[in-house]
Amino acid sequence: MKYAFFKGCKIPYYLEQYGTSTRAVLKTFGVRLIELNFNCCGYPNRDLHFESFILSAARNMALAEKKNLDILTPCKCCYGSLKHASHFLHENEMLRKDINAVLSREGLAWKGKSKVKHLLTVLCDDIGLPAIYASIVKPLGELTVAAHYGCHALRPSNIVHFDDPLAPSIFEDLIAATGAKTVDWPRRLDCCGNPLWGKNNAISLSLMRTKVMDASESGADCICTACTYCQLQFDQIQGSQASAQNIPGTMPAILYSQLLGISMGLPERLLGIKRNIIPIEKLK
Amino acid sequence: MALPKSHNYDPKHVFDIMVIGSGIAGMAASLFSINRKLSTVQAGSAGGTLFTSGVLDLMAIHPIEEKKVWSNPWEAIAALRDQAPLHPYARISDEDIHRAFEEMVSFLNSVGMNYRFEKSRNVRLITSMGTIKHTYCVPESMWHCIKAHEEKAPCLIIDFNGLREFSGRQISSTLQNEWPLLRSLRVSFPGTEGLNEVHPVHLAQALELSPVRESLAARILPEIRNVRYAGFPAVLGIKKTPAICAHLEKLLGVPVFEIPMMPASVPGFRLKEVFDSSLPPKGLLRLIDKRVESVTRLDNGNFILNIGGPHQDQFIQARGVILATGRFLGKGLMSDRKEIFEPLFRIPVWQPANRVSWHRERFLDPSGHPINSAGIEVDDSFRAVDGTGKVIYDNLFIAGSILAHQDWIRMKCGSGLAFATAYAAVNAFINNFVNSSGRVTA
Amino acid sequence: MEKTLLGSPFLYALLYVSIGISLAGIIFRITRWFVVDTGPEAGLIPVKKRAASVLKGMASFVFSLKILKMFKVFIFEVLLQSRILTKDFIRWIMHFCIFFGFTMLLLMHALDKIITKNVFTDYFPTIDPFQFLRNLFGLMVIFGVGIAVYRRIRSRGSFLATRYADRYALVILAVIIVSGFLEEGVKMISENAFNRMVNTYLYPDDPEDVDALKAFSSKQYGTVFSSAKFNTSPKLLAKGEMLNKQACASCHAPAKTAFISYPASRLIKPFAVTLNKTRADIWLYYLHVLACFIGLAYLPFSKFFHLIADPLTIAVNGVSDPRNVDPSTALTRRAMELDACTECGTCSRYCSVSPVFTMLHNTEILPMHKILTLKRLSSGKKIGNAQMMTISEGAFICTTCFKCTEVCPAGINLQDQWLSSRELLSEMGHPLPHVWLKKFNASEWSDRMRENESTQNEADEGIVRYNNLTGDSNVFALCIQCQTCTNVCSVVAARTDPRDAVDITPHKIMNLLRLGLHDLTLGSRMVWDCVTCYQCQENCPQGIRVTDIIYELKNKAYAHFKKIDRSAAVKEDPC
Amino acid sequence: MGITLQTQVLIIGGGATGTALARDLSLRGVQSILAEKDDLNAGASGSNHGLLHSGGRYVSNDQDSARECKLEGDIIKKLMPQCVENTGGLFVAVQGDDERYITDFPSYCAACGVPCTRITPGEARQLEPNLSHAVIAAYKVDDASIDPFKLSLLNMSQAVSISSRLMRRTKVIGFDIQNKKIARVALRNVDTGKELYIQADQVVNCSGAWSKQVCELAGIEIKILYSKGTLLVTNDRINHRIINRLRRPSDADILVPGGTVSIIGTTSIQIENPDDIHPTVEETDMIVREGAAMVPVLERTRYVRAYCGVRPLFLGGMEERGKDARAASRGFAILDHAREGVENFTTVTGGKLTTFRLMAEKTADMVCGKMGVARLCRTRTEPLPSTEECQWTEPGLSPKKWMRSHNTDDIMICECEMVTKTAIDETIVSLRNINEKTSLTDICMRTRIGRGACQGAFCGTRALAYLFERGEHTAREGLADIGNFFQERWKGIRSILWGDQLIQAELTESIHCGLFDEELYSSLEKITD
Repeated sequence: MKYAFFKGCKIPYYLEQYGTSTRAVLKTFGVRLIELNFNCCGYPNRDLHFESFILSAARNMALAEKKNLDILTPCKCCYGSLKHASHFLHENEMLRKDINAVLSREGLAWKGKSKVKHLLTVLCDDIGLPAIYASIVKPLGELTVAAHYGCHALRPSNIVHFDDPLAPSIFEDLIAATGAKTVDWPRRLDCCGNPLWGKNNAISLSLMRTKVMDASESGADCICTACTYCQLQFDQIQGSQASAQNIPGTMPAILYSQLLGISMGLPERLLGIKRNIIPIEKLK
Repeated sequence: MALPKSHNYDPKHVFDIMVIGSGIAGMAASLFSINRKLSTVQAGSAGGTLFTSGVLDLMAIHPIEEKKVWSNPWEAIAALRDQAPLHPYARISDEDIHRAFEEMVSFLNSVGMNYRFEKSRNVRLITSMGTIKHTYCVPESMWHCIKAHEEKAPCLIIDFNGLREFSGRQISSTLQNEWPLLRSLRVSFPGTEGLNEVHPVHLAQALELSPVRESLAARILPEIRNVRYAGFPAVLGIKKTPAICAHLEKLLGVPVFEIPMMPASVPGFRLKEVFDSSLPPKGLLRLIDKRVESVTRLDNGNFILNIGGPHQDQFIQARGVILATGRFLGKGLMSDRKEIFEPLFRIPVWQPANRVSWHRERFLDPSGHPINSAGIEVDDSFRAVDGTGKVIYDNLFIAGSILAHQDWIRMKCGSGLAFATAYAAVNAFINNFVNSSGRVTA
Repeated sequence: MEKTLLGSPFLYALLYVSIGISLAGIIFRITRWFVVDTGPEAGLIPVKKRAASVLKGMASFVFSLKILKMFKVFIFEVLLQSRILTKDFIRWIMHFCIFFGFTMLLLMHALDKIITKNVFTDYFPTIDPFQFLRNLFGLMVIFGVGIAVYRRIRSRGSFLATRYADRYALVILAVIIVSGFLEEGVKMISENAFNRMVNTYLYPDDPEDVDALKAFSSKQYGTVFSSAKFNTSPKLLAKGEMLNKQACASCHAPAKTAFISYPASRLIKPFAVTLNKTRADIWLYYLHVLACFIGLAYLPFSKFFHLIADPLTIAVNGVSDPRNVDPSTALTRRAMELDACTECGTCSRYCSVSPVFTMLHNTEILPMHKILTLKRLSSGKKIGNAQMMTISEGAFICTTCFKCTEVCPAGINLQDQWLSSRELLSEMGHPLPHVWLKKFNASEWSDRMRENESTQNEADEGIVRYNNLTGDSNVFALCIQCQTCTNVCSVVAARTDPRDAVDITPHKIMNLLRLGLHDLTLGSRMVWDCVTCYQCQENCPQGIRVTDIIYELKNKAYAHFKKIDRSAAVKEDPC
Repeated sequence: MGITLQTQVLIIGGGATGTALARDLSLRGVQSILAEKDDLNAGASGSNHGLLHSGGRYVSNDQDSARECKLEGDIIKKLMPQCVENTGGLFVAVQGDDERYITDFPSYCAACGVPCTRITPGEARQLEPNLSHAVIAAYKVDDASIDPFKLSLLNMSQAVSISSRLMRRTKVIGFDIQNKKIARVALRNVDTGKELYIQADQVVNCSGAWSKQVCELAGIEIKILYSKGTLLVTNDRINHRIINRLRRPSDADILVPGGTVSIIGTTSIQIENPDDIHPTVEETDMIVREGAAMVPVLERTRYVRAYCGVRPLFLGGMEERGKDARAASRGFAILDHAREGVENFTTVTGGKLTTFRLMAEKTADMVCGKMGVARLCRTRTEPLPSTEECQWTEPGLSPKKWMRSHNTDDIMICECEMVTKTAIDETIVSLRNINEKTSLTDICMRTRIGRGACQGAFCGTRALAYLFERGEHTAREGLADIGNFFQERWKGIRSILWGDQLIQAELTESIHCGLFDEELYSSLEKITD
């Protein structure tokens, strides 16, 4: 299997471990990840300027198309953004024309050929649960995990086609493979709050804290994420806040690629567990 | 066998039943058919059950123009059978209706949404309007409300600043003659102090966190003194209602209950939540927010349904279809200035002669509006029939409020009708298409 | 006479003057690194402290193992410029030719008295290999300059802006080298030069000797004689060759090895007589030397300053972690980095948000232009409000993806530049839109829009081109007031401040749209605090695209509001 | 037997004319009581287009009215701007309309001094994108839209503030006539049934469509033609200017933008009895069909309401004109019943909203003449003062104020029209000033609660809860009140229930009957009209 690896903007500087752990995990399943000269997925600019958002996304997809590759992204915001863009481009012919006119200057074109997939979808559908079960060497029996779905991959379902938007199960299925237990927590489909970080921190934090509280009341040891932004929110931001105002009862967050990596017995060096701010006691 | 997932089901799979509609009837039909090991797919909008009050009617009023209230629903149904033989209930036996109810309620209880009813008795439930609603089966969290009302016990109704749809004072004042010991108390919900408006679902979600419950109880406790019950607007949690009630009762030392309020309200969200989260794991494939765009029928009778998703139309093949798309609100029926029509299969709709006779001149006219009895006519196995009584498709079944010759609003038979007809439809499908060995025949 | 020429006190004076200027300039610019404001820390840390912490840093560094790493960095990244090599081969060739060729000329030719002579005792500029190498290095520089000019002509545009500094640098290089070659060429054909040397080195015992040598040298070196009244018999030539061996060959390699100057001399031969008359050899020499002096004197104020700033930057950042920046030295380092930028445009070419630039045409989005702006900011120039808004737009559209930092040939920690400049901008009252929008509430914004109505329509046009959800009543007229959207909105649920709560909710947006009060939605908290989780849209029983509507409102609001001067006061709507 | 009140003038009927008369008189220092059997503007004054005619509509068939309209229109725009939205208007003809009329129109206008300028169909569509492509001719005129409720409320409130008194829900049941004079008038409160008497020097009958009945009480015969007009309200505003069909006045040929909605109408159906009228399905369909010829979107758009009123058309000495209601003059008549032998009794009838002030002025002149009061009219020159509590009928005002004031404890009661509790509070106060109790229907008329898409299903519930919180209601009153409120709303929506609005109605019924069982309490409401 071969994918164009769409890291997104935050991984290189803020969350290297997501990149490395994803590569490591997929490598063991014989997946090749090709890096192209991608640009921003467009999501951050959708607030301000529609066409900029579309062009950014379209250019990425066009790059992948040129190489006849499907796109794999570990970030749910990038996933959602690319999905939205291709939806709008499909829908709106005038938009398609205009965007392709711009792309053609670099000898690119968006035809909608290459698919956009999220890490979880690739693991669950392309690689398949059986293969994953087979790869587990050190099941995480004692760990209870709250799966945090992340909004932009899940909704609106008729555009992102990720899973049942009201009763998704893909994440729990994948976590179960690692041997860890999952909890059903009321807020599992809610927003992590990161989209408002730096814009309205009060709300951003209160969204995060409610989720954290809910997760711990529901008996989880940690939150598991599969999105760059969600992880940043639950780990780095929660961590820094906790240390800044020494709030007790912080809930650690781990990336699914890390969780899976551990249970597959991959070396710490690649998984970068130590880079996570809030440590998970049970994994020590 | 791996359950079909909405993100990777096999498009070539031929389903036994496709349920169209995600209201109470649609959910019931889906439940019954997966309980019977039929491979089932359901399409419908996300908000199907949002507007349900959460209480489950069976049958309370007949004939409506006389406002005759029956304390025993089964007697009401019996009366209905011989006075209104076209009413869907007239095609189903009491046993089946009861089984349908049982099956649904036990499912709800099994997923932690406890309901309560007495076999042959309608209950009188207080509403936020201060009126008495006649119904059959209510959430456990509302049961004490009925008791308290029967006993006319000293009772305190708590309401919240900013919860505009619910006034404890309105209830106690409206009921003052028949229930003098009913008092009301207004407090600020923890964390919403000074907010000019709060929304029921948000309160319900907040109450799922124990610290919130504790600080709320602390605000009420001083007023509890000698009351024997504490009533709340129906906001006591969405997923953990029983636990929340228990916790509050522990904190307050008196039984607590909920009072149903104006939709879209929390009980509706609860049902939605339950169906949304509990049916897919049982094997239901749900295609959310995907209207069925068009239908074609193969020679072998199977339906091919085109599920509208932008630019990736999905095609689902099913041996039978249960149409439970509801009435106008559910888009099962549509109307223009001239007529009422069924948009999907374009099957004939029984309806009043013309728009003039759709509605009566008085909104609250006891005899109800003729348009509410419009709908699809069916035979005894709930297959749609045309004007001459001829079955249109032998594998197209109709369930729920879209059926003709019933006024669920006025008769208070909505949920019962939904369950019973869904139950009958599923069984009819089995009787007609599943042979003794349990294999589905094409 | 050659002596007097070189050693002319006039030239020496010039030389020292230019060296003086150059040194002063360098010192001046380096000291500025400790003074200018390049980040939010500015003002907190006094200049003294800045200097001190830099020294401390250097000291602690010298005595650490990092010194080894530094060595590696110096070889590969500074001398071999591996950072360029990996990104752009042509550019590397160009840069390396100029850099290497010029350095060698400097060492071997310009400083021959000081360096070459002491290394090679038998050094003489006109014998091989020196004559050959000089030509070779010269050629390298010219070649490099050639590529540079070609690149700049070819790839014009926003990624590679050519300004005065670049032209100047190339011109001065070209002048130095070309004048050098010509001077050499002219000398070859110069009769005066011949006579001078004959007078100095030949002790003729036979009057025929001079003629013989003339004959030979005109054949051998192409010297041109005004009065050629000697017959070039083979005998005479042979004699000339012999004499040449005795007197000249020891210091004069055959001219052909000067493989640039020699052909050059052939070219100018036709004008030899005039050139000789006008003593071209001398004024070309002056030109050559003066060009060098100018270059030298102007170095600190020209693009050439990167010769100093870049290696330092590469070295410093090569051994420090870009992720955790030491605030005490940050300001100084940033200042140095600003000087290190050669505006090569690599960063812009790799920029993650360049597509946004393509659409918004705001050059402040591109890293290279942002660095220039930072230079202006740090130099304390006054910048107008409108301009600041453009700058802030660019600064906050950047996604801090780290790409530019990774590719910068000068090793500038651009990431840190961006992060710090954002803080700076926020302090100056130009934070990101979501924040400055909150300066006013919805109805205050609507007042401002009314005053700027003129700008509105064309602002809208761009937005409604592709979809116009907010203008089409069929989109929101379906609303049946059930408030599901609001009930599932976690942002509304998270509101605790009563002031915030006196703001609209999703269903109120639908109603305001239906009531035709768009302008009341645009500046609302709800719209700008939306986390775009799509709960409302997913759950709307009427299938209204609530979140998409909110997105469109944000676009509209931004298009309008960024045109509005936020400092201006306005009249309230007398409703 | 009930109490007896004294006053100089008793005004019967609280429509535009009655309230304007009350104001006019009090400005002349004449004290008056206004008795209204229902509520202000309950009749034709409250159920019309809210159109301030430029006159263009009458230039062809009723020049006097046209001229009056022009003059009065200018006065009102100048003195009562708070009630007027100066939209401007268009007259458009579509294919098939009478070419002659199109070409003659300017000359008609000129004759009546009504300014009008011709524009091309293209320009017209520029101004009004929703106009049909079948438009073949268009003229610009100075029409404006006017808020009749605000108008009457403001007139009345100034009158009350000076010397007048308003008695709502008080019906005249008889005149006690002694030696050619009305000695006293007997009235009854329609809710309580209490009776009372009023002794007045002069009695003025401004009861519009009911003036015939009132006259009959005094044993006087007048000839009134009842013409019923029905109008439809759209869910959102679809035009900027008033759009008239350029043809001789006929059905459904005016589309008036009123704040956040548009109103299309009207019909003209002759009826025998002004009471108990409501829009019919047939009328609705006809209006939609006709209106769509001019503005096609009217075929698809969502309607939230239909309403109708009765135009009293005075036929004094013009029977020969036949019984065609449209042919009858829209001019007004002031009848001094001294002729019929009742000296202190005057009836003012006919007319139209645009000329309401003029009618009041002329009537006041006559009444004052009879009483020997020499003061001159002041309403022609003095601006109409605004008051807080009378502003809430303006669409979109409440949300603007709400968001401007940013007041943390102001609650929004009605979501569709975004009406806040402040509006309700002020209404309650204003009614208390005339010592009356507030009902949802009163609030609906004075604010915009219940006028939006949900037609009361949600806001009615919230408003009721709020009234209980304020202690305005106790016990079963609430249920009775909301029952009446819904019935009041129902009259207006029954005939437009299809498509989206039918969905809304089903939702309403499933909430209030399905969940709240309100129909079982329906006996509580009073059976109005």
